[in-house]
Amino acid sequence: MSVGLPHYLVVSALLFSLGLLGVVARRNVLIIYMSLELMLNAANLALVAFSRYHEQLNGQVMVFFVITVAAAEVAVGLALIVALYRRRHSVQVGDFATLRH
Amino acid sequence: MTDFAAIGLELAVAATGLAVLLLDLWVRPEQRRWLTWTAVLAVAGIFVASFALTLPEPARLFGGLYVLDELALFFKRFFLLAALLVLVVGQEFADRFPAGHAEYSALTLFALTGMMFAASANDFVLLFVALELVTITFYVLTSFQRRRVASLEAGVKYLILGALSTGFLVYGLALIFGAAGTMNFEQLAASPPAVLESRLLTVGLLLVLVGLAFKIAAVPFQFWAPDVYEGAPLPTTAFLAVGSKAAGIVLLLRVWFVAAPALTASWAGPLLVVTALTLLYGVLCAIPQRSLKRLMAYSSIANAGFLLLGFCSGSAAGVAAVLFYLGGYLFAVLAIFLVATLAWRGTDTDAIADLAGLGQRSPLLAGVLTLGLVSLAGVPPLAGFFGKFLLLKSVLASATLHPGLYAVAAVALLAVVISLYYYFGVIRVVYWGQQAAAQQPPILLAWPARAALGLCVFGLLWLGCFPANVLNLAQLAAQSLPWR
Amino acid sequence: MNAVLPWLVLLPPLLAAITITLGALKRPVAAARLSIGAIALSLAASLILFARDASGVTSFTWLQVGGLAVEFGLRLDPVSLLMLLVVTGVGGAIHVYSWGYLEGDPGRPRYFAGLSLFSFAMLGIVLSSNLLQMFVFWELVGVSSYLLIGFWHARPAAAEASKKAFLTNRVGDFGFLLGLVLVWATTGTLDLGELETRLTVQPGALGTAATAIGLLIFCGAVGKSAQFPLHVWLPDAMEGPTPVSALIHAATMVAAGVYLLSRVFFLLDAPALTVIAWIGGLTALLAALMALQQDDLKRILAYSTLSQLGYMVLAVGVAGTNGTPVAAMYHLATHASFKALLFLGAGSVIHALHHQQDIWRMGGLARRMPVTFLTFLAATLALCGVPPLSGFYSKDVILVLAWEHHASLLFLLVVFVAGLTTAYMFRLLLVVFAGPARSQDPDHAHESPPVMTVPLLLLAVPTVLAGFWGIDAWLGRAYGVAPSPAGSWAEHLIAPFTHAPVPALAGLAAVILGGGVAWGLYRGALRDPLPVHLGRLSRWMRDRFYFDELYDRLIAGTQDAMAWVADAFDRWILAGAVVRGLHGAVELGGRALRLVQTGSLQTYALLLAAGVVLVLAWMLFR
Amino acid sequence: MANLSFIIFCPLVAAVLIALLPRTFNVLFRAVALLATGLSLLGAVRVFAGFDSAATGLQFEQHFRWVDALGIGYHVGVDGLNVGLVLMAALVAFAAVCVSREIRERQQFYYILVLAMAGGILGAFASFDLFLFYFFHELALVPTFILIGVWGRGAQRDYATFKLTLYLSLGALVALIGLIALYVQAGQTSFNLLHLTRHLALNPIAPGTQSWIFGLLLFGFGILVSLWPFHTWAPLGYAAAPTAAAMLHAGVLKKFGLYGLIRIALPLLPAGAQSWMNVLALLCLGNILYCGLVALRQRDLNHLLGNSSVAHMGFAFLGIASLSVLGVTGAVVVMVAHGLLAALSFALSGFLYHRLGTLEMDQMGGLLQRLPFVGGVMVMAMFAGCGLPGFANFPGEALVLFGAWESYRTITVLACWGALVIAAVYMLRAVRTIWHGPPLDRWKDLVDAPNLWVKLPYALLLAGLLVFGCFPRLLTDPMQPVVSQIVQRVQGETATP
Repeated sequence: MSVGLPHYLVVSALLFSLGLLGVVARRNVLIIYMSLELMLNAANLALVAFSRYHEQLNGQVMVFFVITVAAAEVAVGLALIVALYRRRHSVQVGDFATLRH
Repeated sequence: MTDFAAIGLELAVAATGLAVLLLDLWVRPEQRRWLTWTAVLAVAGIFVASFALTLPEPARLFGGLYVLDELALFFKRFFLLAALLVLVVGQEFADRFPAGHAEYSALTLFALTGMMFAASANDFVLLFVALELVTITFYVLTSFQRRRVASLEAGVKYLILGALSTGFLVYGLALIFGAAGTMNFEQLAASPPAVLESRLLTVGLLLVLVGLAFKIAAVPFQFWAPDVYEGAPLPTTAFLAVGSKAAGIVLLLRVWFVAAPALTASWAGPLLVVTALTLLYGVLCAIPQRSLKRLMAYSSIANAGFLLLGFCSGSAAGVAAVLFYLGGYLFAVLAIFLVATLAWRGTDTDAIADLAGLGQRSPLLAGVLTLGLVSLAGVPPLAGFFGKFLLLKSVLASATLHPGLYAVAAVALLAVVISLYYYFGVIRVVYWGQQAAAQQPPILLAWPARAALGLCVFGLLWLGCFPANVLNLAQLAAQSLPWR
Repeated sequence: MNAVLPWLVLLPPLLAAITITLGALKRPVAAARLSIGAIALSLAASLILFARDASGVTSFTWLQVGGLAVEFGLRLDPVSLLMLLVVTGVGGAIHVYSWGYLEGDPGRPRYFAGLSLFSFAMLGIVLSSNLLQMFVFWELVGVSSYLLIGFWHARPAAAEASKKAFLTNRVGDFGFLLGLVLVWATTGTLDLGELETRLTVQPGALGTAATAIGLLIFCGAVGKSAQFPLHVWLPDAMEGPTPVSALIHAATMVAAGVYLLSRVFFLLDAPALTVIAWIGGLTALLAALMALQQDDLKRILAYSTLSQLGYMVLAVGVAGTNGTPVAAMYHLATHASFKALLFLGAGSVIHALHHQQDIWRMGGLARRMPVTFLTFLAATLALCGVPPLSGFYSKDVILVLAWEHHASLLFLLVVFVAGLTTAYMFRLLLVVFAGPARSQDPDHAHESPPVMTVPLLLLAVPTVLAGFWGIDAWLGRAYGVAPSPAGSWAEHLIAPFTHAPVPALAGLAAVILGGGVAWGLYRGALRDPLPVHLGRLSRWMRDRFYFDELYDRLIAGTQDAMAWVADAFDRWILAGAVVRGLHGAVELGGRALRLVQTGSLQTYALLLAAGVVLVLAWMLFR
Repeated sequence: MANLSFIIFCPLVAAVLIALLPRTFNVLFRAVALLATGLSLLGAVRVFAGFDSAATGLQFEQHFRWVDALGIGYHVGVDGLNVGLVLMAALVAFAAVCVSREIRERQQFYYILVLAMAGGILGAFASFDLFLFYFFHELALVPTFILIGVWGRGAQRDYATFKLTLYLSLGALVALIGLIALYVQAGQTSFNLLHLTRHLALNPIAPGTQSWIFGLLLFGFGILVSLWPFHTWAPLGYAAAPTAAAMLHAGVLKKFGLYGLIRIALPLLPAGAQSWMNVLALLCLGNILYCGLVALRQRDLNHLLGNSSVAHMGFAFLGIASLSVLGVTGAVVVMVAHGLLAALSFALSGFLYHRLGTLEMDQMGGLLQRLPFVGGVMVMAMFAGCGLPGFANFPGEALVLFGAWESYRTITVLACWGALVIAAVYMLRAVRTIWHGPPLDRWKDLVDAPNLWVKLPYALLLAGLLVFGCFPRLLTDPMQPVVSQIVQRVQGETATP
């Protein structure tokens, strides 16, 4: 049987859920950050699949936008995490809880 | 009107931002203040220019990606005004920044550009790009005080949760594109009924709304707001409360009323519940707060609830009420943050108790703070009251059609009364709070700060006492949405 | 000329009161001159009116709202003319007397202002043509008596007495006002003249509410004239200066109640009249018994006034629906003069003994104060009803009424009370003026100055001669009763015995019997012998049958208890539980919700994801 | 000078003027405040005198466009109903400023707030536009909060000021929702009262909606006027408030709710009024009896006066509940009379507090010797409080009793007992403990009101009470046309006498 749209969607959904699970379950900020990128890529996969299904290029173009934005986000995010590490010498999420109630 | 002439305003703002960055290289450190004032003057110039733009009828540009109509113009002027005041607050706050004063102004301007693009979004792509430009700039603005752990911690929290909500948003986009085959709002609205009923589109749209709800901090996506507002430096918190929230609102307006009016009409019930919960959560949590920034965070959540009231009524009057309310909200919040910055100059506190005795120290600041708080509380003769009055009127007007709105009006009433309690709690501290420290020296105000205070007070009183012309502008903007 | 005169009677005392309060609060002489001048002016005007036998109403609309039209009018007819003379005459004497009595007292301007205000209010009641207007002056009389009784407000006893007087009057006024409302509700008008014509045309106009209206208006009279249930305030009102007691509690204020009854006589139907008669009788009996065992000179006179008022109210009640209140008014007129004389005499005695009021510390004053003694003796004889004097004729008319309307039980009561009256008056006379000096106070007593004795003599004239002035004939004209043929004064002297021998003789017998008993018991007595004979009854009479304590526990007690409950409810439940409860709940809600913000990034991400799932699930499977 | 806008904006402009003056000119602030309120008082007297009671419709009318999009306009005018109220408000405002002599610290801010309140009150009573009516009333909310907070008295000051502000804002908001619902039901064309009356006369709202809108207005205005279950804020607030705030609040602001009920709720929602009147009659009985009994137990003078003012409001409510020409006229007379009375008694209690430092009645005694003038005026005020004829309260209460007899017999009897006996008991007990009795040596060096200037406010208020007491037709005649028209609308053409 040929690989159709639903297959891609299932893979994309799985990727998305894995990413979400990673963000919620892991304690290390960097791992969380990677799971976030995973979720974005899941969306990219879905976009490409739909673009092929509709024979339109909009989806593909959208993927470029998503990738550039993800790159910008990663740049800023890592800089921030490094700055925080230099101040708190830890990347464990549990330690950043001074702001509460 | 060619494509590029239309985005002239955004280009000008981006150019100013870049100019500020470049000029910073040649300017001596003590003259850095003049750099910010030039940025302020530039933004003011662009604000005035925006009134020169007359639109016979809405222009759709960049292949339907970007729309320039009265609603967009209203929000662009709103954002320009907000950025103008935030720049002044930023300059007054500059002594507490370790370095990079010019960078702060530049980043504010870039965020402003993102918001102005968001105001004209007519396509999910532009929605995503504009939203991300604003959000990523705010990651940096939030963690600008590198020496303060709280600022960094707030930055990281905002980063992770912001990215998570962006993940949901993008996935929603993909599903919408999958279901409807188009990214454009108007084309989506015009797509055949089979598409509109499909569950894929519903899920996609919901995920986009989750992203936007996160942006305006509505329940159940408001957990980030208190910590980020408290951690971020004062000007950033101000800009978050006003600029970022308004950007969320204008995108929500576009999606709710332009992208899928048929679908959202049936979602009035859940919207009522979300509005009521947002109102109650924001108002109740604010009562025991000791820190002004955290109090303003919960107050901004409550105000998100009030803004959603306009959506609940689902009428042109409701949208006009939302726009007018935002105007009053802008002047009130920025007045409060400006006074807080000036009052706490030199100390790194944000506790309300430290405002004690402001009434004696500087009656002007105390007066402006009181006006701001009273306007937020919604007491005449200030802007907040007329905003809430318009919202209540629109809700009660459409309540005759579906009675659920009476319940939400009652919740709004309770929210106003409870909000009065904590806003007046701050006034209490200012005027008859026990003066802990020794008699501090009276505060000296530079002329720009005085001018900004004057602008805020003028805004509050003018919108409160003579609301006619701004109301007309708001109603004109509301008409540009496609009402059946 | 006729239209201005009534205002000339009414307004001078008011103007005097206002000018004193505004201007002369520091100048006693000016205040006294103003006040006495005002009452003299009123006296002159009323004499002219009396001579002219003027009648008619002059008025202007005071209130005109919806169905209620209230005229502020002055009405003149024989009854009101007589009362004008009584009020201004006796009042004038007392104004002059007060100047002497209050020598050296710093508060005299305030006293004279109060006196003028009282005169204005009393004249207002006499002249008013409208029930609501009468209620207005009713209350003004109440407040001016409050000011006068509480003249020495530094003394706690006087302050309490004035408060008690005003509050008891207010309870009576409560009934009076309700009566007014009922009259207006059933007939639509409050004007006396209109009411009278309407009721003579069709007697059933008041319908079922007639008895209720009668009794409610009677409540006003009970309050003001200190009749049975509301009599507790009069004895305590003796705390005020003696001229005040004389003016207010003998001549005018207490008589207002009887005047009111005679004014609204046409309203009263049979059942109301019987109730009025019995209340009057009961008050007369009770007061006489209490008077027998009092030791304070002024309190004895106070109870005697109460008893005589009981007589008058009884006279109104016994007259019956087709009768006339002439008997009551006649007794009122004569009583005003001799009771005022008794009070002023007592005042002169007290003044001479430097404010000593206990009769068992006096004695043998006849020799030292001849004028006071003689006038006091004449007034006592008139009060007891000894023939040639005025009291005999007016009391006899009441006896005749009771006898002819064969209210046999009431007749016996009246005769018995006449005996009692003679008993306690002779007890007073013997202990104060005759017998040995019971303490060293009387030794340096001497006759009062002329400014006090002249009024005594002036008042003695009507006390002795009023019987022959044909006051009852004069009054009869107001009620359409043909005057009987005027015989010589000799026939008039024995007229009562010839017309109705039985009541006249019974009265005379009671007087002689009472006098004998008093003579036996009190001639030369050093201590009061009665407690020995009567034991517990004497103690009851001395403590005024414990009505004060009863009222304290009954009315004041329940009201304070209800107040305590209301206050507790208000403080703990309404303001406490409800308001503070709500406030606490909201505050608690805030504190609890706040804890949801745990601050850890982990929970936030989890909550956000959970939120998304919740929203999706709810929206999809709605 | 006799135009209404001048009367309203005199205090407001003066407030702005004072704000601009430097912080040290204390005497100047007081002078400007006195001048402003004096001028508006003169204007109010001119309006009252110039009012022609024969002419129907509005007089001294002024109409400007404000927010046309919603049909909101600045429309002020005077007819029989509010001509007395405007005069009373101006008189109380002037007296309040006169009495503020005892305020020593932060005078500039004090006078700004008091003048803002005064302007708001005058505006509220003169406006004929629902929005303007609400807008002016709310001007007084924040000043009251700050006045009680900064210059208030007693330990419970904070709690009292918050309770008062929250209660009033809750009441005002509930009333606002009622007003907006009214506007919506009337086709969202305009907020102008005359327009609404004409419009609703032609096509009335469905009785069902009328009753819940009237319910909202009743309980909204009820809270503002301390209707029975919502009255706990009044005594507490007045006991903690400085003299001027207590005078303006107890005397004038309390009448806003009643005026709103008579002016807006009755004519525009006749069916609604009919359905709620029995409830109102019962609640106002609570006011009269319950609060009268509570007043019996009070030891603090201001608590006593606060409770007694709540009890008096019961009478005004009873007048409205009777829905008769007599009742409603009586209610308005009670409003004017009680305004003057409450202002006078709170001014005097303020004088006492300033001299004695306490208002605990047990610690006072025999003060009449030391303070003859203030004592005399206070005794007169207390007698006016228990409805003595000669003072304006008596005609008001008599009219209400006559009016209410038709529809609520037992309630009228109980109200009469409450007014005549209970009021007399607690007033005379107060007089007995404070003024009569042996003078305590603790207060031997008290000084009475020294000169005419100090005595002026008390004399003015007392004169007002006496004039309206002796000549009630000054108030009742102008009212007749308006009140009979309102009652006719409510009764549906069968006006009871």
